[in-house]
Amino acid sequence: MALEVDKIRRDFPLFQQADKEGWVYLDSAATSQKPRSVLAAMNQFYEQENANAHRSSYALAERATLRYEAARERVRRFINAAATEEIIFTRNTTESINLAAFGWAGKFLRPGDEILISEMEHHSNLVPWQRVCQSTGAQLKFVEFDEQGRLVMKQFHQLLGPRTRLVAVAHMSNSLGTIHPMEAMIAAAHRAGSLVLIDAAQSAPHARLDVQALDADFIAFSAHKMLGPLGIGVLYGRRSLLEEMDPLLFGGNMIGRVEHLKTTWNDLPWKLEAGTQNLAGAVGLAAALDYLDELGMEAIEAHDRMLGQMAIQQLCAIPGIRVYGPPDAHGPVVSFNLENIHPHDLATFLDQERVAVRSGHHCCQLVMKRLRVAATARASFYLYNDEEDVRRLAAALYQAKDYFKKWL
Amino acid sequence: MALEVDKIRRDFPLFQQADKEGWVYLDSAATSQKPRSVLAAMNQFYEQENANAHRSSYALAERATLRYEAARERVRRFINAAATEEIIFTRNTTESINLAAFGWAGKFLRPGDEILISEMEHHSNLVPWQRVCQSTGAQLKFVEFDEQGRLVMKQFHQLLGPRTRLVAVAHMSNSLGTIHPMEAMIAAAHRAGSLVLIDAAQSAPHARLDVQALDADFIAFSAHKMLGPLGIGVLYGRRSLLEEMDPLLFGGNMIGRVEHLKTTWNDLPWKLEAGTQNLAGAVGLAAALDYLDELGMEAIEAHDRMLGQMAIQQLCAIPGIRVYGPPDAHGPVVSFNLENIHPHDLATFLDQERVAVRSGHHCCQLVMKRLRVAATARASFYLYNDEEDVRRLAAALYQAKDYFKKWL
Amino acid sequence: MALDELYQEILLDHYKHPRNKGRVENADLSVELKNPFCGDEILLTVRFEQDKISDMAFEGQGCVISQASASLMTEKIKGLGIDDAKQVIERFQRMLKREEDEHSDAVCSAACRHHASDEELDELNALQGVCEYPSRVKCAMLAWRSLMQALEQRKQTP
Amino acid sequence: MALDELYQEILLDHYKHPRNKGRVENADLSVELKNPFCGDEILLTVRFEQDKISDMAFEGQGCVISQASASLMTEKIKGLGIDDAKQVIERFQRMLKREEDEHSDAVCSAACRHHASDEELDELNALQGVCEYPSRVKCAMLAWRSLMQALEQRKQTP
Ligand SMILES: Cc1ncc(COP(=O)(O)O)c(C=O)c1O
Ligand SMILES: Cc1ncc(COP(=O)(O)O)c(C=O)c1O
Repeated sequence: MALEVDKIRRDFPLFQQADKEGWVYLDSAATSQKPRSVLAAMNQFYEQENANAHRSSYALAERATLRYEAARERVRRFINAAATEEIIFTRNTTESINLAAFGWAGKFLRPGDEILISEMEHHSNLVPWQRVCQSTGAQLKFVEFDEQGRLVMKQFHQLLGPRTRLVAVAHMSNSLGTIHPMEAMIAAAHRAGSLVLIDAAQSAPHARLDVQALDADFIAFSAHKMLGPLGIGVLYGRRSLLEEMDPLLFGGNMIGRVEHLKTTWNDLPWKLEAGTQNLAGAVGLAAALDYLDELGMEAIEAHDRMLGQMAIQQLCAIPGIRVYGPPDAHGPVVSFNLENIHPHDLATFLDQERVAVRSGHHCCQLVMKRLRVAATARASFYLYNDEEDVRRLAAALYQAKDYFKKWL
Repeated sequence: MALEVDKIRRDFPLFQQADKEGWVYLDSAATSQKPRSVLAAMNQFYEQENANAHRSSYALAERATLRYEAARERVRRFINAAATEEIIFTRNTTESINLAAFGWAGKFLRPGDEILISEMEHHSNLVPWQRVCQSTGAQLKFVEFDEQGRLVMKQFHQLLGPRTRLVAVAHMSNSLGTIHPMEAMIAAAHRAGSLVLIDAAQSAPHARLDVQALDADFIAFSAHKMLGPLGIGVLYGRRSLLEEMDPLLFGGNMIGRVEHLKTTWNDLPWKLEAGTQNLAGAVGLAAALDYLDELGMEAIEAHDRMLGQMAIQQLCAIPGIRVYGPPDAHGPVVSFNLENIHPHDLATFLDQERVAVRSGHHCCQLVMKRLRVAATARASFYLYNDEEDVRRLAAALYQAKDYFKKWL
Repeated sequence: MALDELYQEILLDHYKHPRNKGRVENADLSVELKNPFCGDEILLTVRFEQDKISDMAFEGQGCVISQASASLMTEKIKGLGIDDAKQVIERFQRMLKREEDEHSDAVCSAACRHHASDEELDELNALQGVCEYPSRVKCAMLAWRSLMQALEQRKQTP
Repeated sequence: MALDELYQEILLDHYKHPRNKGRVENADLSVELKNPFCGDEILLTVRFEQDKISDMAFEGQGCVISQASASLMTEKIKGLGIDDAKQVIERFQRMLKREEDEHSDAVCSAACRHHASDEELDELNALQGVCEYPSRVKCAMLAWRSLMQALEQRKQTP
């Protein structure tokens, strides 16, 4: 059941703009475009159902509350969580990880405890742990990656010990596209008595996420990378962990009983959601999940992976182009460089050819350091991209080589 | 220059719904409705300009970045801040206050220091300070309010001392509608060597906010209460304070140089904004400010205050209705109760009469305790309400009295 | 929905003349709960005799729905065995729960689907109308949540 | 805008043959800066003679824009008095800044309004095209920000 990309593109208003004729968007790993149904769902909310949730009992507010809680149930169903209370709405993956870091690790970790992450993590899955380690006295350990961009699993198993309290890793790397052997890592971590947080920012858009099958303890992802709106993300947590952890933000609806000098918390999930929430964002996310399920996550995964593979092949065939990351176990995110040309210059050239790629460190300075480059160019693919887009990228790279010849 | 409410209402899609014929929305203090121009601005962003900001250099991403930063400049202009870097985008007022609480007070306060707030604060301007006091050893002090719902200014001046490091108060109370004498309080606090945070969640929608004239140090407000979208709020801070404070959330774009175990921060304002931001939300907020400025904040203030005054008068005239809060210095937020009838029951009745008011503790349990009630009903007015709405409320209250007679 | 469907005569009766209001003497357990939505509180006291709830009473103020629900509950539950009481709780919860559809939109736009009355629940059926008002469901459930906590505590400290 | 307007021949020349690349001996000050957008770094070394910038040099790698901008900057600034240098910095900043309109929409949809070339800036005018690319402005400014910091530091520790 291959995806009908032409048909899909018609669902995305951005691709229908006159000035987007022949334009190739290859930066979905930064943020995806949004289908009409997602915008329509948010508009419908604002135009017909807008009120503050959980605070009033007139009919409109009841409906707003229902819509918000129905979106939470929609997310639960999408990731197959055991209970709706295990779905916490946040702003984005970054906030989700910070919530787990300060609410759980910050509360329970002690000097001598260890947190194990990888050198391939996005800053959002690195800097919060640095801070938690500073405040708790826990130690941050790093799994390195090999020349092909794979985590060194032997080192992972060596570092995993009785002091490891938490393993926090991305499911798919946003800089190198590597897909890590999540199931094996989770099983090993659990055997060692450690919890696991998965940064699913890059994987959730591309593959079915079944939190019960995965058996992860915390999972973080953003709506905006999976067809949903900006300003809404999710932290999934095992209920017992969410129960025992502290909130990160305080005020509004997250309280139980408030006295002058102390306060008790509301029940889950509200305990972890402070202040007026992004109801329209949650409704938009639910619509995005509807859209994804309509196409089928299995079909999306196959499609995206095929494009990634194709891109790797075509780019590797261009002399002077260096492609990073493993040839297999690779998602639809491809980092590369044109020899001796800075990726910013390359990206600017590609933009002139109407091919939009990202250049920079991709919030992974440790990866750049290990690759010994300042930055890379990155092309990422999604369900509205097709083989022609890959060919356009490759063709533009040949032209770039030509253009920059005199600069070498 | 009175507001033309009939014309204004036509700008709000929600009021154009068939089922909203003759419907009176009196819960703008919880969240306001959104004009078409705000929804259109967000749609335009998603349909034509959607990309991740500050991360890529292709044309679309440049435009998204510009839109986001132009929204920041729009906010600066609206509140007359000295510099654009002093505008930090957050999710809502609650997060803004938490950011100041943990980023500034949590870093700099010491045992013996004092934070001075009032008993009238929204939980969002109370619970964060409780937490900061717990972690720093500082002490939380409360200004009480009198029977009329005014802060006891004598007590305020007594409590303000050399140990007071921060005064944090709402400009306008969301439960009693009281408008506090902000200028005098800020001047006194500064004389005492204390900083001032203003919770402007309720005042920003209704009156011109000039942060330089006010001379406040931090100011927090939410877009969704002032015609803007959900999921975006603002913390204004004096540049020197923002410079010295810590971030609250870590990851993404807020970094400078990242090493394995330590990280430096980006420049302001980005240092305080972690992860992908709600760009569309910022664009929507900018459109809301355009709408407000188009009508004129002075005209809006006069209109809203007139409705508040009128409501107080009409409600006070109904036997059995008890109105809370001062008769003067009162914004368009009116709390009341019908003798011996629980406000939930009252609100449900009013809802049947197509008058939407809120009932509950309004996130002010300390206020309810002092008033010795479990909850109140609350009507709040905004630029799309008119005198007829006030009359409808009063008429419905007479009917309610009648309906509930047999329940007494 | 007409208001009178929500505010039925039976509720009026229980609101004005609450049954089992006060505290049980020599209570084995007491539970105090707060409705976070509005701040209303309830104090439930319970006495057990072997596996039977031999006496119970409630204290507290609140809206018609919460008070009538508490009164009706005590009347229904008093004298029941613990297992039977649990059954009633479950039935009551089921009655107040909106039936959730596969599609989130449908859940929200569709009015509450009335379930057939549950004969077992007798007078408690008078609270059926509450399921139209999710926030009021919290009021109706307040006393019942206290009861559930009481049964939970009893299990832990037999 | 055509790419050649951005990548002008002059920049090519400075990129391929950077002037003042390396380190100044006996530098009074050195500033290391990182472009947070891409991670590119620059090391600027400066020697002062009274109120004059008598020598300066830069080290580091980066894109065409950042390297050419650094090279052009050293050429322009070297030998200037501090006050004159500050003037050049200001002029350069002004050139790269998009003119902001009253209305936010206009700012964004309108293309960058080209300012008249600034004759004082000589060859630096070649960087004008960068103002179309706000993220690349950061590249063009990297060396200049180091210079500003150097002047700032000099003021504080004379
Ligand atoms: C005075 C006051 N402060 C803070 C808040 C919290 O605002 P938000 O829920 O948007 O964070 C509100 C509104 O709920 C308020 O009225
Ligand atoms: C692997 C990974 N983790 C975390 C993030 C942060 O996501 P967000 O910016 O939505 O918080 C991203 C994307 O930027 C990512 O790719």
